[in-house]
Amino acid sequence: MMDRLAFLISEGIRNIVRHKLTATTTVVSMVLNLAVLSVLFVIGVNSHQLIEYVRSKYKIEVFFLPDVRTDDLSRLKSEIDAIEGVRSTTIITSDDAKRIFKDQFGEDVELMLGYNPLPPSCVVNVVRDTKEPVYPEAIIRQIRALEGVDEISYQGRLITRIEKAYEQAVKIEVLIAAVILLITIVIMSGTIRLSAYARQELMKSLQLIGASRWFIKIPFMVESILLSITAGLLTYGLTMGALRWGNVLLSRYRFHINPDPMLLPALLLVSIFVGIVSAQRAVSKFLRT
Amino acid sequence: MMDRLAFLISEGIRNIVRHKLTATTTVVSMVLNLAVLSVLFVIGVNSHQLIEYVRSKYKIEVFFLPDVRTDDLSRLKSEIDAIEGVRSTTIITSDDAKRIFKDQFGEDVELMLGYNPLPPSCVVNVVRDTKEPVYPEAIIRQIRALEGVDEISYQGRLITRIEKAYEQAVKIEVLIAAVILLITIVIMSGTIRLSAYARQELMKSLQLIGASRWFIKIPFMVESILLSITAGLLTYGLTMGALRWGNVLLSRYRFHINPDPMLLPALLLVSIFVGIVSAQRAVSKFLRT
Amino acid sequence: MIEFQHVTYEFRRGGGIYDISFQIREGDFVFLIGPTGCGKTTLMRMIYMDLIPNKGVVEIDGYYSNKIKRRQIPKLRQNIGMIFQDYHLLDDRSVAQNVALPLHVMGHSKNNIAALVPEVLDQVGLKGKENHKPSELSGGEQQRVCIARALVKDPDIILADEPTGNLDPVTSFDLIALLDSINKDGVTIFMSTHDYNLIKGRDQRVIQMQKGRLLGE
Amino acid sequence: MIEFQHVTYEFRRGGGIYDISFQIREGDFVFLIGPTGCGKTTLMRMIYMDLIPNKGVVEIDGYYSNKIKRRQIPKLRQNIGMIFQDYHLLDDRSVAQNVALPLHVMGHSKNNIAALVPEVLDQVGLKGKENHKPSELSGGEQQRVCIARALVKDPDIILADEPTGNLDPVTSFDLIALLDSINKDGVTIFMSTHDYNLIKGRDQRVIQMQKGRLLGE
Ligand SMILES: Nc1ncnc2c1ncn2[C@@H]1O[C@H](COP(=O)(O)OP(=O)(O)OP(=O)(O)O)[C@@H](O)[C@H]1O
Ligand SMILES: Nc1ncnc2c1ncn2[C@@H]1O[C@H](COP(=O)(O)OP(=O)(O)OP(=O)(O)O)[C@@H](O)[C@H]1O
Ligand SMILES: [Mg+2]
Ligand SMILES: [Mg+2]
Repeated sequence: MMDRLAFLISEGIRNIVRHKLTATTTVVSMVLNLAVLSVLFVIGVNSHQLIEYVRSKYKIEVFFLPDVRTDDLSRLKSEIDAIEGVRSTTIITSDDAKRIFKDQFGEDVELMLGYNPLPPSCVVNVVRDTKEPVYPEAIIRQIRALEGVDEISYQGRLITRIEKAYEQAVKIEVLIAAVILLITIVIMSGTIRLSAYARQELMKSLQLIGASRWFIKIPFMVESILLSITAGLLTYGLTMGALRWGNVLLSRYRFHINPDPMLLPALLLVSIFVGIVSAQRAVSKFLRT
Repeated sequence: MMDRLAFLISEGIRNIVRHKLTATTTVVSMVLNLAVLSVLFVIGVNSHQLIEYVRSKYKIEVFFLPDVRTDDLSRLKSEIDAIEGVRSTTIITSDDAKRIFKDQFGEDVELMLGYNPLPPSCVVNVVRDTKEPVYPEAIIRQIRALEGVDEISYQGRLITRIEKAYEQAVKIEVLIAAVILLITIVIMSGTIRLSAYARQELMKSLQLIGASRWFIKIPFMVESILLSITAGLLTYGLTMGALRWGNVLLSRYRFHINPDPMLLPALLLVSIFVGIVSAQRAVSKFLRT
Repeated sequence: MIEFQHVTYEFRRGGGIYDISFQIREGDFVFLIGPTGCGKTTLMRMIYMDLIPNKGVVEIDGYYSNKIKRRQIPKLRQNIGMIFQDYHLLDDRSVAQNVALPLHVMGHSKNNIAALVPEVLDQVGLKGKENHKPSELSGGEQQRVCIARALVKDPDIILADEPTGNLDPVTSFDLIALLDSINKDGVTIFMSTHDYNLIKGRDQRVIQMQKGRLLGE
Repeated sequence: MIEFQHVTYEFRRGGGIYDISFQIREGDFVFLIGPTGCGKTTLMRMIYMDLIPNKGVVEIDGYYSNKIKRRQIPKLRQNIGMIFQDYHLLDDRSVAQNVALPLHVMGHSKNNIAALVPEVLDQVGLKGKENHKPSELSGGEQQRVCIARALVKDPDIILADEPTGNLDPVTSFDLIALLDSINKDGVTIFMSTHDYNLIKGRDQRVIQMQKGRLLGE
C-alpha cells in the first residue's frame, strides 16, 4: 500500500520529466495568468493605502465654549475618543491656540485685546484603515451632543464624495478581479486539458491493463499540483521582483507598494485549486468509456 | 496544382472538425485572452474622452486695454485664433461685460460709476482632441506679445499638473497593454503548441509517406487562422455586448464609452498574427528531424 | 472459467460477432483461429470487458458481463494477462517500467517488482533492452514486451491475441513452449492466431471462427 | 536502383546494422529475411532516408544519402511505396482518406484520386471498409490499408516491411501474388519477412541478415 502510494506520487513527478513540453507550456501559461491576477491583487491591497492617505487628511475641528475648564477638556477628549470611528484626538487649549497664533502671525492676541478670544478646541482624526467607507456625520452628531461643544467645522460633502467614489472603485475592482479570476481558471484548465488530450492513448492503455480510475488519476493530479505550485511560486517571485522595481520607480512619488502577506497563500490556493479541478475534469473526460 | 491547394485548405477546415476538443479549447483560450486585450483597448481609447472633457474646462481669459476699439478686437480675435493650440475664442466687448455684470448682480455699473470700467476681454479655448499634452505657456506668451493685451488670467499650474498626470497615465497604460499583449501571445501560442503536440504522431506519419513540410504546415496554418478569426469575431461580439451593457450602467454618470472602429481590425490582426506565428513555430518544432 | 452464452456484438458500422457460445475451463489451453477480420480480437475484447455484448452473457471468473459494475472491471483485468494485437505499450517510459506497470497496479511491493521484472524480461529474451523506450525496439521486441507485461503478473488467465505476428518461427515456437510450461502450472491460456503451422501437430482444442461466427472446433 | 555501400548505422543505445553492402536493380523482387531484431526495419529506414548512415553511402534512384538535402527527401519518398511494420496510419481520418493521402501529396487531380482509391481498396480486399477509421479495423485490415496506401501511388519501388505479420496464410499468398503481378510491370520490390513458408519454393533472390550483418544470399 505504501509502495503503491509512493509509486503513484513518483509517477506524477516523472510524468513532468517525461512530458517536458506540456509541463513547460502549462507552467508558462499558468504563470502569465497568475501574474495578471497577482498584479490585480497588489493593486487592490494598495488602493487601500491611497484612501488611507486621503483619510488621514480628513479634518474635524471641534470648538468648545470659552468657559470650558482644563479638567473638563480631558473628560471631553476621552468622551470623543470613545466615539466609534474616531482614531485620535488632539486637544488645543486656549493657551495653545494663543501660542499657535503668535507663531503664525507674530502678534500676542491677549496683549492686543486684553483677553484671549481663542476658545479651546480639539482636532479629531477619523479611523482610516477600515474597509468600510467612513462617513463623518454620525461622529459629528455624537460630538455635537456633548456638553461644552460650541461649533464643529468639517469638510462634510467632500469626504462623502471621496468615500462614495472609493466605494465604487472597490466594487469595480472586485468585479474585474472576479472576471479575470474566472478567465484565468478557464484558460488554465484548458491548458491542462490539452496536455491530457495529448496523453489519452496512454491513459487508455493503462486502463486496458487493469489500472483503476484512481491509479490513472492520482499521478495526473500530483503532476498538476506540482506544476501549479511551481507556477504559483514563480509568479510570486515575478511579482515581488516587479514590485521592487516598481517601488524604485515610484519612490519619486513618495508612494510605496506593499505586497500583502496573503499574496503567496492566495496564489498557491488559486493555482492548486485550478490544478486539481481541471486535472480531475480532464482525466474524467478521457476515461469515460 | 489547384486541386492540391483546395485539398490543403479543406484539410485545414476538416482538421477543426476532426480535433474538436483542441479546436474548442484553443478558441476559448484565445477569446478570453483577447477579451482582456480589447477591454484595455477600449479603456485606452476612451481615457482620451476623459481628458478632452477636462480640457474643455481649461480657461484662458485675456483682458484687453480699455481703449481697444471694436474693429481692433476682431483683428485681435483672428490673431489669437491663428495661434497654434487655440481651438476657439469668444470676444466679450465692454458692453457685453456690462450686460453680464448686470445679469449677475442686478446693477448697471455704468449708471453707478458714470462710466464702464469693464475692459473688453476674450475667452480662449485650447485644443482638446490632441494626443500630445497641452501646455498653455506657449499660447500665453504669444498672446502677451499682441498689441492691446492688458492682462491674462489662466489656471497655469493646474493645467500643467493635469496634463503631466495624464501623460503619465497614458504611458503606464501603454506599458500594461504591451505586457498583456505579450502575455496573450505567449499563452495563445502555448495553446496552439499543445494542440500540435497532441498531433505529433500524425505529422510524423505524414512526413514518412513523403509529405513536404509545406504540405503539413499549410492545413495547420489554415486551421490556426480560421480558429484565430473565429476567436477574434467572438471577442468582438463579446466586447460590443459588454460595452452596451456597460453604457447602460454608466448612463447615470452621463459618460458614454465608444468602441473604436479599429477594434475589430486590431483584434483580427493580433489573433491572426498569433495564429500564424505560433502554428509556424509549433509545426517546425515537431517536424525537426 | 470463461463462458460465452449466445453472445452477439455488432459495431455501429456493421460487422462484429454473432451468437457465440463456448466454454473454457480452468487450466485449458485453447487456440482461436480464423482468417483476418473474422472477429478474433472482438471476441477477446469481450473477455476483458472492453466491449459488453449486445445480446447474451459473458462470464469470466464469476463476473457476468450484464451485472458487472464499472469499477469492478479493473479487478477483473488484473487477473487476466492480456497480450494485445496492437501492444498498447506506453511510449513515455522504458521497457522495464512498462513491464512493471501491472505489478504497481496490483500493489506489489517495490522489492518484489525489482525481482520479478528482470526475470520475466529474461524469459522473453529482452535482456539488455530494459532501458529502451518501446519506440526504440524492433516490432518483434515490442511484441515480446507486451508478452512480458502479461506474464509478469502471474495471472489466472492469459489472453494472447496473435502474439507471434511479428516473431520469427524460432521465437514463436519458444513462446509456445513458454506458454505450455505456464499452462502446466494451471494457468488458463486462450490464444488467437492465423499461423496454422504453429498449431499443426498439437492435440489442443482449437476454436475456429469465420465471418463473426463459430465454425466448430 | 538501390545500393548500399559498406553502410553502418548504430543507435545511441547500441545495436544497429554494420557494414552492409548490396545492390538491387530496377525491376527486381528481393526478399530480406532474418530473425526478430536483426535489423531489417533499420535497413529499410535507410532506404527512405529516415535514418542516414554513420558510415558508408546509400544510393536510391540517383539520391545519395551523404549528399541529399532535407527538402529532397519528400521527393524521394514519393517514388517509394512504403509498407511500414507499424502501419503509421492517420487515425483522424477514414480508410479512403488515408489511402488518398499520398496522391494528394503528389498533387494528383481530384478526379484521378476518386478513381484510383476504390480500385486499390478493392485489390487488397477492403471494399466496404472505406469509411472506417483505422482504429475501427482488425489488425489485418489495418495492415492492408497500409499496403493499399503504398500501392495506390504506383511507385517505382515498393518497400514492404513484414507486410504479412497480421495476415492469415491465404491473404498472405494473395498479397504475394499481387506483388508479383506489380513486379511484372517493372516495379522494384524489396520485402522483409520472417515467414519462411512464404518464400519457400520461390526462385527469388533472398538477402539474409543476422545480428545487424548480412549473412549471404
Ligand atoms: N471499432 C470498430 N468499429 C467498426 N467495426 C469494427 C471495429 N472493430 C472491428 N471492426 C470490424 O469487425 C470485424 C472483426 O474485427 P476483429 O478485429 O475482431 O478481427 P480479427 O479476427 O481480430 O482480425 P485480424 O486477424 O485481422 O486481427 C472486422 O471486419 C472489423 O472491420
Ligand atoms: N530507435 C532505436 N534506438 C535504439 N535501438 C534501436 C532503435 N530502433 C531499433 N533498435 C534496435 O536495433 C535492432 C534492430 O531493430 P530492427 O527494428 O531493425 O529489427 P527487425 O529486424 O526489424 O526486427 P523485427 O523482425 O522484430 O521487426 C534491435 O535490437 C532494436 O532493439
Ligand atoms: Mg485481431
Ligand atoms: Mg522490423
